Amino acid sequence: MAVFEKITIAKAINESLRTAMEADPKVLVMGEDVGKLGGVFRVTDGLQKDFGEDRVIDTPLAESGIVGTAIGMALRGYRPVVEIQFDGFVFPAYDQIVTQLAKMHARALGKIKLPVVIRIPYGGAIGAVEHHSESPEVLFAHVAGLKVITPSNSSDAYWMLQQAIAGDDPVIYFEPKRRYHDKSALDTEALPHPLHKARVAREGSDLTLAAYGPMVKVCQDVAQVAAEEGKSVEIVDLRSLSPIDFDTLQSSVEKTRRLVVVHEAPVFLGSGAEIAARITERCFYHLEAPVLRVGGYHAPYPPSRLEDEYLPNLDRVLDAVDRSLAY
Amino acid sequence: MAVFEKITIAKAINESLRTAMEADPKVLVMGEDVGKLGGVFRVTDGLQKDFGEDRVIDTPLAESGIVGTAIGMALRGYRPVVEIQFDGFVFPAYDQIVTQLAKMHARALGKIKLPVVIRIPYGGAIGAVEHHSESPEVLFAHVAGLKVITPSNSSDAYWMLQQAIAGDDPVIYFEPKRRYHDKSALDTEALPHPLHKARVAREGSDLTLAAYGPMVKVCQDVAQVAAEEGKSVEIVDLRSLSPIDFDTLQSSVEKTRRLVVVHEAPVFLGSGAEIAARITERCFYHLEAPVLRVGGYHAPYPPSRLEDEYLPNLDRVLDAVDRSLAY
Amino acid sequence: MTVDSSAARKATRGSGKRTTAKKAPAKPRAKVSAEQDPDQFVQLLTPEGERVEHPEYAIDLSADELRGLYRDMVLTRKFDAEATTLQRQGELGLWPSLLGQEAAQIGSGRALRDDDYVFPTYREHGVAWCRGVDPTNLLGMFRGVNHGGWDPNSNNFHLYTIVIGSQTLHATGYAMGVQKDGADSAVIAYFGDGASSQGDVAESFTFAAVYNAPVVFFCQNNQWAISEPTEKQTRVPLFQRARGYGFPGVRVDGNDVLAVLAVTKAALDRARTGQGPMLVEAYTYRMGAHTTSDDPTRYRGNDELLAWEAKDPILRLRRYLEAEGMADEAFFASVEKEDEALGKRVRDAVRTMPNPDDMAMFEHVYADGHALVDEERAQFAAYQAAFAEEN
Amino acid sequence: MTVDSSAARKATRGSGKRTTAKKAPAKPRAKVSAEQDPDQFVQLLTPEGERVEHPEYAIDLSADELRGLYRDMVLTRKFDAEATTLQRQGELGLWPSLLGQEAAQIGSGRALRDDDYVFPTYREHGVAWCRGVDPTNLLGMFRGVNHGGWDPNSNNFHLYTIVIGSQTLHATGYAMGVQKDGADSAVIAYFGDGASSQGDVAESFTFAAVYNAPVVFFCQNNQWAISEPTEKQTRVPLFQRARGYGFPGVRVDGNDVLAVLAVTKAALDRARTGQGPMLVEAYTYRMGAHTTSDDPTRYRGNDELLAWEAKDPILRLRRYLEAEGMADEAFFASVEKEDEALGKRVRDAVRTMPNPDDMAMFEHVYADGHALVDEERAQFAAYQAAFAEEN
Ligand SMILES: Cc1ncc(C[n+]2csc(CCOP(=O)(O)OP(=O)(O)O)c2C)c(N)n1
Ligand SMILES: Cc1ncc(C[n+]2csc(CCOP(=O)(O)OP(=O)(O)O)c2C)c(N)n1
Ligand SMILES: [Mg+2]
Ligand SMILES: [Mg+2]
Repeated sequence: MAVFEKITIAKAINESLRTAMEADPKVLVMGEDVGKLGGVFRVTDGLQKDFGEDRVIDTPLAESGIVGTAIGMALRGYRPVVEIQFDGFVFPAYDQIVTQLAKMHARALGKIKLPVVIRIPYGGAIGAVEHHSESPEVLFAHVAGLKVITPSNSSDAYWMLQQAIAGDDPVIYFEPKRRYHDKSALDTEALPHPLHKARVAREGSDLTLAAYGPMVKVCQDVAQVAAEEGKSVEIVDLRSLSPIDFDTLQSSVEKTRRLVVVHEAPVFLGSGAEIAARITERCFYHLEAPVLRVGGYHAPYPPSRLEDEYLPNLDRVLDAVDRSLAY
Repeated sequence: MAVFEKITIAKAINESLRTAMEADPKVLVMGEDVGKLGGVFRVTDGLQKDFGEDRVIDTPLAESGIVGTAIGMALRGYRPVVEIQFDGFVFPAYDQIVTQLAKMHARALGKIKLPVVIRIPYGGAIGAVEHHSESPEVLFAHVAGLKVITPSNSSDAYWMLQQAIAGDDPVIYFEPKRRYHDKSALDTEALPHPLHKARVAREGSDLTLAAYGPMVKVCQDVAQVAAEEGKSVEIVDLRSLSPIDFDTLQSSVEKTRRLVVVHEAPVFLGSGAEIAARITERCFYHLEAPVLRVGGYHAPYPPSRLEDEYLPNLDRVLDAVDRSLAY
Repeated sequence: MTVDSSAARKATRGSGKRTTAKKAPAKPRAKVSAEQDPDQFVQLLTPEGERVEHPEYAIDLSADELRGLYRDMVLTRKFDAEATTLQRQGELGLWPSLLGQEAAQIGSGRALRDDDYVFPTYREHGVAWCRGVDPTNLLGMFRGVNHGGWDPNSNNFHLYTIVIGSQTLHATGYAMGVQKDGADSAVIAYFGDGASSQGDVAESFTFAAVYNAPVVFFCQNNQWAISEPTEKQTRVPLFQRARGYGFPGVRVDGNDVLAVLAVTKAALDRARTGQGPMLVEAYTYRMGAHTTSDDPTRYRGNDELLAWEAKDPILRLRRYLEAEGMADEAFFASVEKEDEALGKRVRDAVRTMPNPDDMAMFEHVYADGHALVDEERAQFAAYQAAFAEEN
Repeated sequence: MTVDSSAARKATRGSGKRTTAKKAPAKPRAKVSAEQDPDQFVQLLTPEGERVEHPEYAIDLSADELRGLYRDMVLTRKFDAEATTLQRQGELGLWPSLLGQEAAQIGSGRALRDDDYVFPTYREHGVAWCRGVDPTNLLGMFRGVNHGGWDPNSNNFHLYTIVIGSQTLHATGYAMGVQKDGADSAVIAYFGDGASSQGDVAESFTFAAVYNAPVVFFCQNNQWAISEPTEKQTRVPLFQRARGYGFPGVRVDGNDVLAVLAVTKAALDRARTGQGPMLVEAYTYRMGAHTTSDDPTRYRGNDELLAWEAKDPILRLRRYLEAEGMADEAFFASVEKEDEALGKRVRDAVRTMPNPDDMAMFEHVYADGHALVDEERAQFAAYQAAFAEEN
């Protein structure tokens, strides 16, 4: 237990894994290169040294195998925390995740539980080659039986992982890899925010920006600039993408009457679509403008020299804010 | 070339495959049990007998292998039409579809083409066991590089498959399996409707119902009942889910001012979400009511004795129509 | 030999509770079926019901145990036939028959200890029987009232898995857990000849080998994957697949309950004594359609069927029991009576099986709840209520 | 022997265009490296540069051809080193070095005919060189200006594939197409020791075997998959994997360009003469980091590196050329000069490589167009225009 004034997200996740492993011998970490190397992002750094090869497992290079065996271990009473090396490499495991992990609890009429957490570093802006910068979150959020969460800061990174590991449901935990080295505060003794509740990250009155993971920071910058221009922007950090906390969003929009949703994932069928649909239904008579969305394009994630254009950034979000306010 | 007054959707697809194979020796059919058996739904019936084992290929039981080798054959100049036996069994191939098939044309800056069609019987209401009744269309529509289409009648079944095979892009062709034996007209000499254009299946003035595949028939029944109650319902058969023809939808909604989207897939992050978001943006000042959605629930597709409750049916859609009209 | 021979010898005397070795059967003969390379096809009982010896795999069962195996196979077949009939009558939506595979399933099922864990496909009705799963429990998913629903931990028998091959990874992971626990239980993963092509099965071989997990891969090669013959999956015998992953594979006469029992026990004991995974290929035949939805006349002839009928697993054990005087008319009559009783019990159970409540589709989606499910459940309830009022 | 011997003998005299057999090299010796079971490790040139004979695989190259192989390896290494440097200088985002694997790549690359087709991973810079792909073309994706972008059909060299194992299925499908065309070309699929665990690779073995497709699976076992040693992927030598799928596998000294050439040629000729797939495991070593992002000191010691340095693929060929008097100072000097020129050309090419146009991200998403892409492209253009105006 400790209070960190500044800790990176990567280190907060490491701390969270360590805490969970200390607390419960059934918690395992598994994935490619998670052992000696400590993962390609060093998120599992030192864990194998301290907990041994039996609990921090370097696996064969086979994602379906990793998730499939994690399911088996969960059936035996373990609580595996699986690392997928990069967003673009989760797809070989997709069948196990969708047809087995997500559905097995229901298939068994609740008689077995699948406490498996799948950690996936996701998102772009790290100058990487193909498959290393994607945001596939809706491909999991659409699937019943999975919970999908993503932190935007170190405290959430720590706590949401604690909660995910402690829970009895399969959780896809998306880590905003471009923010791994961003530092913020963490109090490991504080009372955590409920796992699936959104958080108003900044209060405002003219417009709501909804974002999650790596885009929360962008929205904070937007709000700052907008404030300088005299526009009061509220930010809702969604934190959970399945379920989405529509109540918090609704309260915010009932106040601001305008909503812009921001994510790196392609706009088409992105989380913003669901939010727009549902908030429009819930706030039909409150909205002064249609819910606008800023996100990736309907194109493969581009070569890194183009990613600044592909990703929502300060200007593009500000543009959407202006368009919304223009209604 | 022929005019069929009544032909089942299954037979229309069979005719379409046959026509394509006759016209182009590069067209291949491959999948599990597509040969002697003619597929579990008999859609490929007789093709192996007439075109040989070299062109109608019974594959090993491995969906990733089927799609992966189809990609290789496409690279060699073939035009494979792949059959996935049931919706729930496409996931082992998901990695090949998402990371390879969808992206390879862009990866090569257009220098190679991937004319692969993947046929997937989808949807419920056939009283089947698990994995045989799902509607995973948005998991493909969200992915850039794929086109996603689905016919609702025999003419579309024939023509859309012709167009998909003739095109140079990967196409996911969802077949409404519960309608396989429904009969309607087919003129194989007519000029086909453009592949990605929606079709106004019924004109109306009070409300638009947007649907596709198996739900078009349900909407037709709804419109019938509504008409008896004095409500004029327009039906837009979307036909294409990537891209979606928003222009046709917009025109319809500008006229009717109300929209209800119906699909079997879960509502949460379903196609209806994107349609609601985009039509609300396009028709913000026209809509008298929020876009409503009727679809599956956020739960695994239930055991068949519950599927009537899970699936949108006449009553549930009528209920949504009434709710929309009540605004 | 296809399997490490000292290990196999050591392992022959397993500790399976139900079929503990007792005394040698009479007149073992050295004759082996000519169909297969004898080194690659373990057989202890010929189709004619003659006991033969195998250099690596021995078995030693009492008359009581042999009668028990006979009874298991007969009742399993009965249950299966009853289910097929119930499907015809519209009481079930589908039924995948195990007809012809009774020896493969009873032999392997009876090799298990209670603490072992089974990961079946959708056809392991005979194994379920051995585990003590009430056969009527298997029918729910085929009637459409649930997707499985028995408690896997009650009998260490996992739910049926329909997505081909997936369960082999679950079995391997479970075995890794057993290993971590320091337990000496073993795990068995069932799969078919068709499944052998799935990447998941290959990955399970890799994981099992690398971690030396106590798992037995039990492949029922019933010659067909729906309409596709085994040649569409492999061009060499499937048991050979294992060697390339670094563990032994063996082919056993899958219609010989004694051989299957002996080989499976050896494999399980190998696993539980830290010697790692093993692949058992039970060479058998799917006598019926793939499922009640299938029409095998479209893709296979009758000759094949007739040839395999001559190798019937039940018939050969009966011949042996009779020849050895280990079972009399009274015994066969008592099994027949049980048979009828089972049939009736199954029929009654199915016909009185309650439909699930509409709201059940919202249950168990999550263990810890989910706001969207709650919202949709409430909406559905309100809709149902309003609808009920209206009508 | 690990490979059908008559087939191998027949196949030894391949028809690769660049390295047609001519005359026997001097002083073949029977000595074989002690490190491996000689039957399982084909070697024709020892680390000390001595020619040895192998009972199944012979090779017969002219001095000119041998010098050619030397030059190929040196220039490939140079290109690779240059790219590593460019990455350090920030000109590339990432570089996966092939250092140490030059013989595996040049040997196999030079075994190919022009009409053969290659499916590489992301590390096959030496094979690309053999195919005549301009090395600077390989840099675009690592600079972030494209995801590949060369025309695969210009040199029958497919794009680099990053998702581990996927390309083995593409290769198999392509080979099935070659077979349908009645062509006698062969296809080669490169993959790593880590990749051997992926289900896709197993499925490609199954498809290739069942259809007898003309594809050679070329596994560069460089001992590591990022930080994981090969033991995390398999507990037996990888070449043995093939047998269980019904085709031969052979392990070759991957640091011996002659042995790799001989074995790959045999495998390719097997494929093109209708004898089906074969697995070649080139036993080699990744001398550098996994990529420039990796820090191998975290997971492996220096001893290993030193041991492998002694087996350097270039050094041993140089020793042989020198000992046999097949190359003189002038030759080595000329290669060095070419080396420098290549280095400069690569540096210049990278530094002048234009950034893609912003709009490029909307290009080639579809071959036949897509309304949504059109709409987003137009919106983006309008936004850019407005933004430009504003600023
Ligand atoms: C991933 C997947 N693909 C396809 C199917 C459809 N399917 C059900 S059973 C079957 C054949 C299985 O053959 P095999 O493994 O030999 O087992 P058997 O049915 O003979 O017992 C197929 C293709 C499926 N259930 N799962
Ligand atoms: C499906 C997938 N999972 C993970 C990765 C990340 N990754 C890139 S290279 C690599 C190791 C590959 O090892 P190996 O196959 O031996 O090839 P090598 O890099 O040694 O040439 C990994 C895990 C990937 N690219 N694709
Ligand atoms: Mg079978
Ligand atoms: Mg490697």
